[in-house]
Amino acid sequence: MLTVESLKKSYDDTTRRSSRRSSGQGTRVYAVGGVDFEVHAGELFTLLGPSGCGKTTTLRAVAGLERPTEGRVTLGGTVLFDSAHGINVHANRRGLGMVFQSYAIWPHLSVFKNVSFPLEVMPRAKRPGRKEIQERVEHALDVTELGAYTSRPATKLSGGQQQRLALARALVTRPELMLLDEPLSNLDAKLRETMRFELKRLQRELNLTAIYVTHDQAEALVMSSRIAVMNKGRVEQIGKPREIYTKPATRFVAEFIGTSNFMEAKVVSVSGSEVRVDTAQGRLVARGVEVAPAVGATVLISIRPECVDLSRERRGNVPNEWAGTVLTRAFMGDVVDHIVGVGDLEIHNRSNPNLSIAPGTEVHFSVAPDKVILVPLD
Amino acid sequence: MLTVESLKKSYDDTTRRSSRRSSGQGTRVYAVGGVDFEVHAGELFTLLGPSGCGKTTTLRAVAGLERPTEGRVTLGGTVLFDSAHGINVHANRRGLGMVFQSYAIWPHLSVFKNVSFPLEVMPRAKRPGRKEIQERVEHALDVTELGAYTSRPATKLSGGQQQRLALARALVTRPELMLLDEPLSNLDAKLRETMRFELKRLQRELNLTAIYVTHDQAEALVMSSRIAVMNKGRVEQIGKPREIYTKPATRFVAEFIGTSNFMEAKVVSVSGSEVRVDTAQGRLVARGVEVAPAVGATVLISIRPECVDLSRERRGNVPNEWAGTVLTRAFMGDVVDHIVGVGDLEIHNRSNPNLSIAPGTEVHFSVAPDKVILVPLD
Amino acid sequence: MSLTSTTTPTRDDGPASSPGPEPRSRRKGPAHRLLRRIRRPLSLQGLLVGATVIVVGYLALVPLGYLIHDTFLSADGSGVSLDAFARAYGGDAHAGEMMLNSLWFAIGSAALALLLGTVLAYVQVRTDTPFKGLFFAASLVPLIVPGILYTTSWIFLADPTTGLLNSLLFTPLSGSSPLNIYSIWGMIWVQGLHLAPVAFLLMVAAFRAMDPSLEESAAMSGAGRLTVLRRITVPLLRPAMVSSALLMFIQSLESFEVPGLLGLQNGIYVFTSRIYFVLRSYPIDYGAAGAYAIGLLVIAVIGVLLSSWLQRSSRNYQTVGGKAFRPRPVELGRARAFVGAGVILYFLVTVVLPVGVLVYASLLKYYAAPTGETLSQLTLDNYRAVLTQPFALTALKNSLVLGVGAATVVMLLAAIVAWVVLRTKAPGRRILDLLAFTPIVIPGLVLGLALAFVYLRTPLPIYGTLLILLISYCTRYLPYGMRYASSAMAQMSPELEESAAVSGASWFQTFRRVLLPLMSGGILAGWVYILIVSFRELSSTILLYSPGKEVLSVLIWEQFENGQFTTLAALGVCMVTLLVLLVAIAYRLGARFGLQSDSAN
Amino acid sequence: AVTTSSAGTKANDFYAQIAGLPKDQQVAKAEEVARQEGNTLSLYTSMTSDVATPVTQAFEKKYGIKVNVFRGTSETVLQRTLQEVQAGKAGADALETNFAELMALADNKFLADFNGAALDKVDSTAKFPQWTATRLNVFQPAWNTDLIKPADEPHSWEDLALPKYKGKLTLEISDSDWYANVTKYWLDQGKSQAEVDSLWQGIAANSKVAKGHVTMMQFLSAGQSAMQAMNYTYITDHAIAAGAPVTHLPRSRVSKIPAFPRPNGVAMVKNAQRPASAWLFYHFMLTDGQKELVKLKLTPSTKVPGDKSLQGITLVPFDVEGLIKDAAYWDNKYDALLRSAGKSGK
Ligand SMILES: Nc1ncnc2c1ncn2[C@@H]1O[C@H](COP(=O)(O)OP(=O)(O)OP(=O)(O)O)[C@@H](O)[C@H]1O
Ligand SMILES: Nc1ncnc2c1ncn2[C@@H]1O[C@H](COP(=O)(O)OP(=O)(O)OP(=O)(O)O)[C@@H](O)[C@H]1O
Ligand SMILES: [Mg+2]
Ligand SMILES: [Mg+2]
Repeated sequence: MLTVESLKKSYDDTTRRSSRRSSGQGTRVYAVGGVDFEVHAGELFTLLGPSGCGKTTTLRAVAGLERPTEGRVTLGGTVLFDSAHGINVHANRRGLGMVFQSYAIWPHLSVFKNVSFPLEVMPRAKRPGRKEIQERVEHALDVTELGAYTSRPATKLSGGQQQRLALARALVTRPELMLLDEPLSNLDAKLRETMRFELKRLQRELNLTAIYVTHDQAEALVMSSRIAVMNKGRVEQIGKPREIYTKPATRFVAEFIGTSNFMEAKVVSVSGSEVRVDTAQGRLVARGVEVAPAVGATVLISIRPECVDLSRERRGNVPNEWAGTVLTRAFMGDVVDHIVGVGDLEIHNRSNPNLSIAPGTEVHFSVAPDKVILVPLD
Repeated sequence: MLTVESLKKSYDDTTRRSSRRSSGQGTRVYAVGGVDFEVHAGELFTLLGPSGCGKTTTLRAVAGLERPTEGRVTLGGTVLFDSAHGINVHANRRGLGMVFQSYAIWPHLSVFKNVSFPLEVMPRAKRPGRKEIQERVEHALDVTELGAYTSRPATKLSGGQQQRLALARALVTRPELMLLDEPLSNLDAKLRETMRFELKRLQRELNLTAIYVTHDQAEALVMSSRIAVMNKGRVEQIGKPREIYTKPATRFVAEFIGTSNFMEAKVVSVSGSEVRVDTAQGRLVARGVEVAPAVGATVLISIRPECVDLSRERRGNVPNEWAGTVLTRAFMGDVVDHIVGVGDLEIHNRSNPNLSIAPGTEVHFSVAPDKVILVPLD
Repeated sequence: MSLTSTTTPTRDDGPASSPGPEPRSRRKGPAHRLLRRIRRPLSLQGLLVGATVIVVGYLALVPLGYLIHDTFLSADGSGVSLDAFARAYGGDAHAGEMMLNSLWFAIGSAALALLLGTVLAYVQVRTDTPFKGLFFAASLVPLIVPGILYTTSWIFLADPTTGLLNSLLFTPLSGSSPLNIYSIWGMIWVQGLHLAPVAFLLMVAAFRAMDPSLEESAAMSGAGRLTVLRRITVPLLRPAMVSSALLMFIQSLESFEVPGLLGLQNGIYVFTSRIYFVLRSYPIDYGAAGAYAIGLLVIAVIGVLLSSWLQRSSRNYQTVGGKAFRPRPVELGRARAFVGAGVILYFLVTVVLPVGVLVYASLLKYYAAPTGETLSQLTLDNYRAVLTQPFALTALKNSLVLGVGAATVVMLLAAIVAWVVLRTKAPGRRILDLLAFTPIVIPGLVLGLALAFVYLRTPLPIYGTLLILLISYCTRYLPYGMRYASSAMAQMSPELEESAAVSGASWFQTFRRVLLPLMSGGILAGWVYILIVSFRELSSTILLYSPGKEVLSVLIWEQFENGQFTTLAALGVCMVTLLVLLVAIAYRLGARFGLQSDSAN
Repeated sequence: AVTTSSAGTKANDFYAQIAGLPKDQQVAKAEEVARQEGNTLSLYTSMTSDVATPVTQAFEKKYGIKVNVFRGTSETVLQRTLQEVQAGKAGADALETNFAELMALADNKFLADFNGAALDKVDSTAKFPQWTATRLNVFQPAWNTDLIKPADEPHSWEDLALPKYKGKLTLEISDSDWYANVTKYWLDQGKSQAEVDSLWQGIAANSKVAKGHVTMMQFLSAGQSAMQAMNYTYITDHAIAAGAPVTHLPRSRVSKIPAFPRPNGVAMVKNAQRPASAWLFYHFMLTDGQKELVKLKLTPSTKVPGDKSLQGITLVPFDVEGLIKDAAYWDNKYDALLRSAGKSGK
């Protein structure tokens, strides 16, 4: 549905002469430095990446709010932007909905008016009647739990309420493609879950497509059809949540998504999809490796904390079993984290709170061979 | 160190005549409706609550930015505000640091200048020298990973970078008491963890005290010394994280913090701290109940998803074992969630991803009796 | 209204307005509270704000008091009477008609000026239009050219029979001469163009201080450019628009230059023609003059109340929030060429044409339509005459000192008063706002008389010095400064000040380092405006200046009295050059601090 | 520019003293006292700098007295003097301005009597209590020679009402003093009030209204308008000197249109700080000053050899008293007339 091709954006010359297509200048710093992705209809496509990596810039370029330095953006067959042909469809003709990271609530309008605006400015032919507007706005406000504030000035809302207002405004027109820039960042877990649920529901019901920016990885993993992990203005990996999580393509992705225990290791033997490696702390077996490395190569081993199976006693009959000492323990509500020292190495473990081991205790832990992930060393 | 006593704030008449101490007017709506808490030196005290519950208002009242309708705020022996005596110390004399929910970055200053401002406006006697200012600002920027943007105009930062700038500005003076209003909401998990760590470190090193507002419960549970759970302008419970999580004082707290499975039940028998109850779906045993209810009373049972011990086979030898069917499964990275149907009841389970059961499967689950929590029905 | 209520804005009724040292203990007792009450105003903030309020109150009250005294005092000097109103408004069969003409003229010009100024400002700040530099200067020139010269230029251009536009352009093209400057439309056109810079300056500042994401979010909602403008941009800038409309409306009501030169020809009399006569005759009927001024005052007060009502009725115009933004120009895309052409056209019509006429006239011995003969006789004599005027240098220096001085003083006062009005809950702050607006209705001559009256009777060495002119200019331009400052402040979210306060900044530091720079757009605009208009203030100057302390406006007046119209044109050209230069420098310097300006160099 | 009231009484003492002296000793005495006063003079005048500067320079040269000049409109000269004198701080020693303002000051008893020998040469019509005319602004029609053919030149005020001037004439908005004089002149000529009114109606019907004599002259020079019912001859002369195709004299160089000379005069301020210098200036303006005015192509109030400003002009008396008494009456009548300008016949 939406195709973004080699999108680049540099803030260097701030559109002063941007209408002249200046290409390839030496020392430009790109906020977005060549991004390609495709979003399919009905998908919830997530952009994930560290602060400042260019997520907002990408969204804004898709929205038509920022003129990319280079690239091409196509929406369902229509070229929205093409630097090579000087095409640039104005934002209001792209038919998108957007939640701004800064909300961009209109301070002079009431809550209701903020949400009804997109309906009121529709072309006469499509514009719903007054009663329908009323209904749709009220529905959008109910969904975002703002029903009680309908006539309040928008500025007299709390931070989270404002954010929900921004969301309601983007939802009310049910646009084909929605651009959501951290739409839930200021909401508490409960509300976020509700909103997430509503978004998913709407998305499925109306077959909406959305590009979603979030910093919340759990959210990204739960909600997304696919995820693009960005770093420094580039896409590092695009894939289904589980893929991204379990088969990170680069060290960056592995590090960025969730926490992970990293170790460098040397490949000792390879047989089919089973690889044996040597780390400084001991030997590990990995199974289900898709691209087998060469024997003797150095690889990066990544083990997720929740794959570290901690127990007080040595079991013996399991592969990859090591011994260590609990260094710290952190209670996090539904999970508990332990850090286990093995030599100089600190292994991060995440367990069910049932298992709570005091620091200082000697422990054993194992890792299932299919949870030992080999990441290409880049 | 900081004491807040029966703090009330109504936005109704916008302090028009607020210098006249008007008390108890009938129909006023209070954004904060009588809040009491005490923050000890060196504590990280968290305000947690749903959007719009009055967290920001409370912080602003402590900061001296909002004139409370009623109440008293004392900081280390000094009365900062007292409606009864018309005392109201101006914000700039309270010696606090604050991160605003909306950042409140000065758009006319560079990144460096934004952070150096609080140092530069110190009274001459205390003001550090130019070189020290330079150092301290750079340090604060390094801590917040903004070192690369020192001389940029603050307007040219991404959303997350602006938020970190707000944090750096609050940190740079190392104030006795810091008020942090969702300071990390726009940061990715990795950065948030780093910032959290830095905050904790600074807090310990300098023995800072902080009031922290967050919507991220995991964050609240990990970081806080104590948590106050707010709802509709009132504090529902104050306690250590584990206390709040495992011994919620009210249904609201139980529902708000983490997810929980709730069931109404009738008390069948009480023996010591062991209570047997009957629910619509079957009998449950609870152990370690502190305040025993009367036999025959109706109570609310709360069971955390991670306390639901799921297995494919019936074990038989464990208490509180029920049977059900997996309805849905959601992968969330380091955990996996199942929803298990028992009659009309949906039991939410959270497990290690090792255990992943396809929807439709018949399963058995049990709950350890000390994980069955009785919440007073209010 | 009492002064005491306005001098204590710092009582602790708003969080931002409670300064001062605080007791560390909680001792009780009224004595203690009293002590605090006293000590608080003694803080720097208290002193500064208190002093400002007193100064502003004083500046406004002196002429107002003088005026009111003369208006309501009965003829025999005893008791109060309303005779003056009867004399002023009654007894003339044409009063109603004149009033209508005046209103029509004022509304028309204010509307035209507002429209032009806003569109120009929008194009200047918010689009990537070409020729921005040119544009900026162009937008200000009509303000800089003295009204009489600007009007005369237009007469030469659009006189129905001999106007150059008619005779050189339209008659050859269409065989008719459609332009008639001597009509209400001509008056509105000239006055509107002449005033447009007032709106332009104000709106440029307002547009700069506007988070573009507010407009972007509207575009994302599917609103077209015009809809965004109409539904979002314009309503958000309402404080600035209402302010400038108010200023221009009242200024048009008062002015007699354009109606005098253009209206009388066709028998279009406005109300000011009566004020004109009242102030020319002897003995001046102060009562009648005052009655007129009070009539204007009523309109002005209604205007101010309306504008503060518009801003108060639970509406919010804060376009600079806590999340930093950068003014981002809209890409015009294909429209860029058209807008560029429009810019050039506007430049041609409002600047090149009239200033061209002026330059042309300044090179002649007497004005005559351009022919081969006149063109061959161009001379620089007029410039020589201007530059060799005996007092030219002194006058220039004095005008500069006064202009810069008045602009600076007024903007500082206005910024502080705007703060009191908008950011505190001080009792009487609305009255203060009104008070600061009253000088706009006081005729210059009356202001001069009031000041002369007061300072002839005070022992301070003020009468006969430049200082009295400074006081007069500060009084006259206070209303303008106030509108510029308060509409700039209305756009600032208080959070930005709050974050400074929490950072430990005292009120003064917050004011100087956060508020002023954030408002710098509006402050600078007001500063430039005052600088420009103070160069041509004559009506109070000519009464109050002293020998040896001439200013430029006196020189201009003399040239005029001498009948040296072409020399006057030369002087006008010099002034335009000088002021354009000054303004350019001011903006260069202004860009160093304050909100980042866009790419308008 | 500030004096004390003791200076005021001193001034009056001096005025009394010098008035009592024989006329031939007055100048010497004044010069002597002026030296004591510091040889300076404060002059408030409505002469513009191109007039005031040469005149005061000549004065400075002659008596070695430095002159500080305040130049303003005649109204501001009046208002400023009034304000200062009322506050007991006379800033001006001498005044040179329009008759109406001087009359107002004289009425308020703010001026001092002058009885010097210089008055001897002055025509009685130019002498007034406490002030004396120094120069005259002469009222004449003016027209553009390109637009008004010699055959169409006006020869009397009455001519202005001729239909051939329809749409060609301009009236100035503040010329009620001219209106008053012409009206009285016509009545004195024996015309009935009705005749006079109908003449004015005719003039008004021919006319457009404008503001400012200088601006009008500019438009006249430019051919923007064809004729002005009245302008001051010195303004026309200025334009002629610049080469503009305008005139106030017919081709015959002799105008039969009665010219009303509106006087500007000189006066001494009663409580002046430097009365002797003021006296000398008064004296000077009626003697050598008159020659300076001639050099400047202005019309002096006395007969000065070489004065060509009145060539071809027939002066008739200007009604000072009537205008002072009935200013408001004439203003209103003239205003009413202007309202009908350009209207009838449409
Ligand atoms: N200026 C205001 N005028 C009127 N009501 C307000 C104003 N600001 C906040 N409120 C209301 O007061 C209540 C508490 O607001 P507050 O900002 O303290 O919430 P919060 O707990 O910080 O919420 P969030 O997590 O969404 O930021 C909310 O219901 C809000 O709508
Ligand atoms: N207006 C601007 N001018 C110059 N640089 C900018 C501007 N806006 C953003 N940048 C820079 O471009 C990069 C990408 O910014 P962007 O806003 O796209 O980040 P982001 O991924 O949305 O980050 P965040 O999660 O913090 O919001 C950042 O390094 C930022 O500093
Ligand atoms: Mg972003
Ligand atoms: Mg909040």
